[in-house]
Amino acid sequence: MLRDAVLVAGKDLRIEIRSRVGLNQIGPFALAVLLLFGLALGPDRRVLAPASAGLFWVAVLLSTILGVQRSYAIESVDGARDGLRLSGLDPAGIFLGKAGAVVVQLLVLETALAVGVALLYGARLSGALVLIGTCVLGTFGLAAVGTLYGVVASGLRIRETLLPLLFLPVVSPVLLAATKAWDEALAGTPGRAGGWLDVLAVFAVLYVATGIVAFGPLLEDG
Amino acid sequence: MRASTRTVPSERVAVALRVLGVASLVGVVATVWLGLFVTPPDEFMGNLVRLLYVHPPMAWVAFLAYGVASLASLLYLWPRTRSERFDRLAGASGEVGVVFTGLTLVSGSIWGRPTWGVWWVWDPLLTTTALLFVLYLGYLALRRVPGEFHVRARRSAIGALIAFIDVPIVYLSVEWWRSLHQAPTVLNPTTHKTYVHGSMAWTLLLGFVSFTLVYTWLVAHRYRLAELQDAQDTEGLEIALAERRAEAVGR
Amino acid sequence: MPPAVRLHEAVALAGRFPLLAGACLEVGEGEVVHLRGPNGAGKTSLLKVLAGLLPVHSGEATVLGWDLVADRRAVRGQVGMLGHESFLYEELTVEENLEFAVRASRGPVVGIRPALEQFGFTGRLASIPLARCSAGQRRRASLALLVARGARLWLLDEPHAGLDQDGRDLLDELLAGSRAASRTVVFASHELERATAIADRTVHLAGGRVVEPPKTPESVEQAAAHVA
Amino acid sequence: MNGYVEAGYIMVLGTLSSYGVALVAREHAARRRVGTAAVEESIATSADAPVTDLTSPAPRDTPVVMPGELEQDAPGRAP
Repeated sequence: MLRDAVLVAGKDLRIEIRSRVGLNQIGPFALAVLLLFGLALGPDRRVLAPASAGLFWVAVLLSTILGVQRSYAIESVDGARDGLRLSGLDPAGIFLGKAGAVVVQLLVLETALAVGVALLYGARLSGALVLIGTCVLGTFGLAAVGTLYGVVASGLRIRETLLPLLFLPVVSPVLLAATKAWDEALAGTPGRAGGWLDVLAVFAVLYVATGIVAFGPLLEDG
Repeated sequence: MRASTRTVPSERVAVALRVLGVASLVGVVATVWLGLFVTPPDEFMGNLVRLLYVHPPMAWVAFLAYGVASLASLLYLWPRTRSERFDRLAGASGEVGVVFTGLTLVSGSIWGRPTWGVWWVWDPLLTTTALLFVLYLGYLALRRVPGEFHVRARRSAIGALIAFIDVPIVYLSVEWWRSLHQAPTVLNPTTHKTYVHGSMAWTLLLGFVSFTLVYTWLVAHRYRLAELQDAQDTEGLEIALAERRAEAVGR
Repeated sequence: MPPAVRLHEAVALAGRFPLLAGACLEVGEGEVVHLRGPNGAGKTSLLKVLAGLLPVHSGEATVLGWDLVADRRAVRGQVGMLGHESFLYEELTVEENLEFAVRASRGPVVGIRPALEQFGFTGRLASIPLARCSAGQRRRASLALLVARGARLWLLDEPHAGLDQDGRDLLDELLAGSRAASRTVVFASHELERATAIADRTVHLAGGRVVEPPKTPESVEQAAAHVA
Repeated sequence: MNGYVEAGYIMVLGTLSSYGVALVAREHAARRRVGTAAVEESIATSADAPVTDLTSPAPRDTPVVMPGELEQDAPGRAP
């Protein structure tokens, strides 16, 4: 399973490095979202700075949808599912591999977004350990749910609209917990973020486990 | 395996369903009559207390419906209990659950406006309910995706369980999120205990019972509708198969 | 020896449309079978069922000893499919594509280089992204993948399409050597001359079933000529 | 009372009753359709065409279908 996961993740990341869709499109998209939040909330830093954790995570959530869609788009357009199924790979391995590749890309994106939040909203990045821990745990949860629903949607004609509808409500606890953890870290009280990190960890573990079990049947259907 | 879709519900089921329908209708009418005209206004909330005879039952039925949908999905996924009936039950209960969730939100909001002065507060229960509403709207959208029966059924069942796992996490994190902020000092209906006494308590109890009966009746009818639609699909398949085989002869 | 492929009254569906409407077919180990039939007769669907891609709604299906009704995943590592889609990644080179696919199916990695050379992917050509390859080159890449994976059953959907003369000859050579390599091949093709030359027998499909060869005017005339 | 109470009751009762009525109506419509489809089907697969039950296919031993069988399979709906 892990061998297959590494194989799939390596393949996805290699394709990403070649095509640079993440770098050239998803990154700028996330930046545009940050700028639009700034415009929507006005130039007042006293408004923007306290909201920066939430805005950061909303931007991450929206980017995850694009990242997951891209992750399934690279499976050669219409033969996507057939190719993966014919490959003889362990479905759980495919799930972990694809989710893993999404995690890596999102973590890179989050680093850039964190800098963006600091520069644009004047958020003071403190409590680095909590910030990073939140990103890692939260991203695992997001990537797991995204990859799971991504395979449901990937074979369907209505995938572009179905994926966000399925994905966003389910990951609402991630948005909540990650935002609160970041709030505590940015407010200089990272010690109080522990409980929120627990929520993120539980979420990630539950959905990674669900994915390992449910990905196979979902890949077969369609 | 598909043959079961053909069974026309027996007379006894039809009669039972009709009795159930009459009972729930009587129950609701009685609840409304007691709620609006018999019970006295509350000393703190005045007439607004009358909304509380319908709002908590709505929420209870919504959660019951999701519980039933999740259980049915689980039973469908479990190989030994796999049956088309559980898929239909999950779908029926999920849809009725969404209707009741919508009503929970609307009735809560209508109660909140004069009580709190706003249509919406970020109360943990209210927020969780709203998230559940969109979560299960997604489930219904997933169910509507066409496909071969067992493919669609399995996909939907997995979708229902993904949503179900989420419910406690959503509830706990929202609860915790709210408790960290100091809630606005409003009259909180869950801590305000004096409103349930005498005829009011009976009315509320009757509300719970009769709306649960309404739920059962609706699910039964939604289930029968799904059964008929599936039977139609099966018949369509048989015709399609005959047509497909006829292609070979036309040449 | 049990047959490599056995279908009995197999029905496969796309939504409510029966792609296969009760197909029966037996293919022996090492046999090369040509599927023939008009568009929409179910040739591609039959191949997909054999690859374990399409579920069997009812009937029986056994491929290489695996019961596809019970489990259609197990057989896939042993099956090589050449479909309309290439199942190759645009951004990867031909060599990387082959390496990924062979590793995924736990095939022999040492077979990659000879397979590449056999299909003319030498030097720089093996290391340019697939996106820059022509349609014919992609087809060759898919064939190289088939060879490199070393599958026991080949399922080919219009394998000649898009290939140049050399490529076609190469393909025919490969198919002709199937029995020696104890490899079973089922392929669909409209190129009747080539197909009948390399196939051990031809199976006709119509309306999602295996049928007797239809009586064309020529064949009727021929029959009449024989009688006369 | 005060408008809110009435509005709440009307919303709840109105939604539930219209949902219930819609369900029953759809159920009746579906029942009618299934009935007609069943009739069509019985015409389509009249006489000896063995296609009515998918789950238990008629036993056939030869992989190649005999022409005679094909005739049999031709349902009455074919033009």
